[in-house]
Amino acid sequence: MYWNGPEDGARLLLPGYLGSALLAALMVALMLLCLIRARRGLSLPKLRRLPAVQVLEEMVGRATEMGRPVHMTPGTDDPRNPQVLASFPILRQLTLAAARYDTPLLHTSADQIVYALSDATIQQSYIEAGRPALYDPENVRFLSDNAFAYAAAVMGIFRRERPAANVMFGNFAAEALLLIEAGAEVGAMQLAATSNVFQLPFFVAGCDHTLIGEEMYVAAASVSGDPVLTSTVVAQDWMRLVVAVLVLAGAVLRTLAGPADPLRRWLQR
Amino acid sequence: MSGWPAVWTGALLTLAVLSYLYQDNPAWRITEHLYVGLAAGYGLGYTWQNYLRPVLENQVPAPGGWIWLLPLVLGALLYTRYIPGWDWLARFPLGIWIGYGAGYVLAYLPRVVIGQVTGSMVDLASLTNIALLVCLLGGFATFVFTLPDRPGALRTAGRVGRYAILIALGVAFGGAVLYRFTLLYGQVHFLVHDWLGFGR
Amino acid sequence: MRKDLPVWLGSLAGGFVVATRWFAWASATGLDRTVDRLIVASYAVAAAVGFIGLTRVHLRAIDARRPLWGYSIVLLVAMYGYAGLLFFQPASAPVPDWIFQNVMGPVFATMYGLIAFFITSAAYRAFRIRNAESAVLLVAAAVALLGNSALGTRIWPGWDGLVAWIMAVPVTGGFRAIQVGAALGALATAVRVLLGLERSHLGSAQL
Amino acid sequence: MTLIARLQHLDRRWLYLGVLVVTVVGSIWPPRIVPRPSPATRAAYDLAQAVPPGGGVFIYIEYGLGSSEELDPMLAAVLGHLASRGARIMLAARSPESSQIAERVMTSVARRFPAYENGYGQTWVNLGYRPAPDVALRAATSGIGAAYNQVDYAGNTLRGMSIVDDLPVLDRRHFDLAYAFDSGDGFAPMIYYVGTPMRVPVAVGAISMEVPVLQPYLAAGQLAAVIGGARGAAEYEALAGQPEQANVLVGASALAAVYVLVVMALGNAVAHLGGGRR
Repeated sequence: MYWNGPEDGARLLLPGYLGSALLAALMVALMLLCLIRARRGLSLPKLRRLPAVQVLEEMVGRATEMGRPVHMTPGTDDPRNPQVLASFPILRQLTLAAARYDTPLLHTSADQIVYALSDATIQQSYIEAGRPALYDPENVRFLSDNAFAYAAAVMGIFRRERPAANVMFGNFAAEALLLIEAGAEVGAMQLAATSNVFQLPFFVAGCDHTLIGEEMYVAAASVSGDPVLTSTVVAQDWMRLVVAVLVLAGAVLRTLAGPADPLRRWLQR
Repeated sequence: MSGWPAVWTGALLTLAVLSYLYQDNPAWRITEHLYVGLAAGYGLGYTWQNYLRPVLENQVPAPGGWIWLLPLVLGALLYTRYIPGWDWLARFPLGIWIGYGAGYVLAYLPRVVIGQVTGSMVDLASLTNIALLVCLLGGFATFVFTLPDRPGALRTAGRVGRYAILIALGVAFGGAVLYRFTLLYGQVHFLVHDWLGFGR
Repeated sequence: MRKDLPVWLGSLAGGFVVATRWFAWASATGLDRTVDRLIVASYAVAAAVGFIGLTRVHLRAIDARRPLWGYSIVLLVAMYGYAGLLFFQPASAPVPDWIFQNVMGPVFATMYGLIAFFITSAAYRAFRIRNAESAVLLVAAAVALLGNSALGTRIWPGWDGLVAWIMAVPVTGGFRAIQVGAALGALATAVRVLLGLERSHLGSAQL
Repeated sequence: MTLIARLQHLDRRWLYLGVLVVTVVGSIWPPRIVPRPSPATRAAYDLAQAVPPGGGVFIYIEYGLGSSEELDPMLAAVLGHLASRGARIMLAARSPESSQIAERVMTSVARRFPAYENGYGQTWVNLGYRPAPDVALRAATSGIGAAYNQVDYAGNTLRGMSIVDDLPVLDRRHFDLAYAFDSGDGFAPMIYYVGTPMRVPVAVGAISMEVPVLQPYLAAGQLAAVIGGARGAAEYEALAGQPEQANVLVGASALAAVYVLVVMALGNAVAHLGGGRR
């Protein structure tokens, strides 16, 4: 590798990772700090309400009134995608709500491991809700790991089983619009959350409620009010401030010092 | 292409999928189930032919190849979820995969952020660059979560950012429309030219 | 132990990834390469989980004579038939390749093509001007549509320049804000996983 | 007023019928529009032009069959240009289908160049797909043969192929350019693993809807060039002076743009004339 020159032998970090390591270290430190405060019961700032997540309960209630199921999908990527990871706490909340209302929850997935993880989450959440008998393995379905075969199967399921609520929470690719329109056609109330900026335009245009980007990672904290989760959101906001200040300082330095400004070059070391 | 059986198969399947737009019908349902089945069969078969078989034939028997048995066993533990009483073993591969994935995010994502940050350190002597920074910082302001009563300046910045985001989403939608039509155009072209023999 | 050990092994695996990607001494061991390949192998072994799930659901549908159970037979025959074929032949052999090119190919392409229909009905429903925000969305979409189709420059020679400016300023700024925010959220999620705070996916009651 | 009332309850299938009509018309009589090369496409062309004869180019195909219509002509144009420059081309894929796409497009391009038609293993190689393809991609930055288990797309051994012997590692020393042909998920791993750490210039052949999303990376220098959609492909064809597959698409998509604009206007007219029903 090109960096295995003799002068690199004494380096602690590989070239190019200084900024990353500092950023990540700062993030971890801030999260731990906020976490300790939360554990000690110190006051945490209140989170802004995300109207989109507050409707989860309403969606399940509506499905119950109509006597139709609720559908949730974590999208079409594997669990190494953080968006998919962010779907599990929401799946848990949704399952708890479905258990309270005694309304069937359909879960479809397009990755074998996500399927296994979702199945475990749903089963455990029904146990947690005290309604283990409501867990039906046939309502947790792996459909296909081919995104379009997955979409075809969902389109078929929507027409036949007509869910009244559709939660799309995770990473979606080109199949997003097929799911959105299949849901719109059967009159489902739709909530979408993704950081995939390619699909966001369709979700914003076609769904009743949309969580954009970072909002999806905050949703679990916002809906559960859990102090541990809330504390990590506080850390996110501090990091945003750090990033904003860095950008501003960098731009000023760049304007004064020209292209060779030190801050940028140091961050890229 | 490869003769009339191929063209007719393709054409009939194309029409069957398009028939979904009119209403649910047996042709669509057969195609849907056929497609899902083939895709699943393909996924498993391909993984066997192009991955597992070479590993079992080439890597495992090689010197030091025993190490390949570790991941094979780890992956196989996932199947304990079908064995009552042993299903907790399935958590081991799941836990390791999730952790490994989270490690990847932590290892690589900060660099992308740094790239975006250093890329935003623009020369403020240009009006375009100032406008870019306003849009960016305004966009940041829309995502602030911990100040429920946002002070006035932050709220104004957030509004600017919100418009920037809306423009970005609108432009992305407009860009997507033509792309989607291009794809349909290919299939219609196939029907009109290759199947019906029109034109050219 | 049954609950915590998988979580801590996961944290260990994640820590290993970070260490070998950042630190020169850890990277020099070359272990990252080996472990990456081993992890890929473990993923490959899991490839039949979904297969089993599909088999269970559709066998039961056939067994119980659920409505539309006949289609489950189509699915199972296609699935086992194709997998069986590929067990003995590579995907590039004539028969599997014919099926791929002439059965899966057209369905796949037409499924994508359906999006053109849906994007039109979405445009009909969603781009109605109700307030300043929806007006902005509509105008931006129209400008991009004309720009991409090369029609814009026919209307006004400066169109490409306008699109380029929009791309460089509000689009770059807006998307960058989304992407940086999403990255922060993703980082926080990854750290929560590695600290063992986020484990609802492992079926633990504790969040 | 009855027309408005009827339009308010417009069956979406009428809109679908319009889509079908527009695409059939565009398929039989596509209007001809030759776009002027944009700076972004020119940058991509210049990058390929700067690859010396024998220089390594790594091409990561992410897109599937569904994007073939838009990206195949672009991939063919870029591969043809690279082959005319005598570059050594290494293809890898992010899914089983994309490995077949890589094979199909590259073999059809190779037919025009004797050195490529008979030069598999020397002038080009198709590494194919591996499970967890992004991990394989990253592993290639420390050794291509090991990352791909020493076998190519068709299962032939990579050992002894001169292209893999001469270009063993995906880094700046061996590769002058890396391309992702992408429908959304392929460019990021290229930036993460190849562009930023290995400093290989990364270009993206993108579907048109992806172009706005790529702007921040282009502005930040993490991407060296972007070819956008059918229009970008037609521009590249014009620059490289090659047959014009993409050009027909540009004309057809102009019809589609007009139709969708009319639909958007109709949706607004109905909403406002009909008394602002939401």
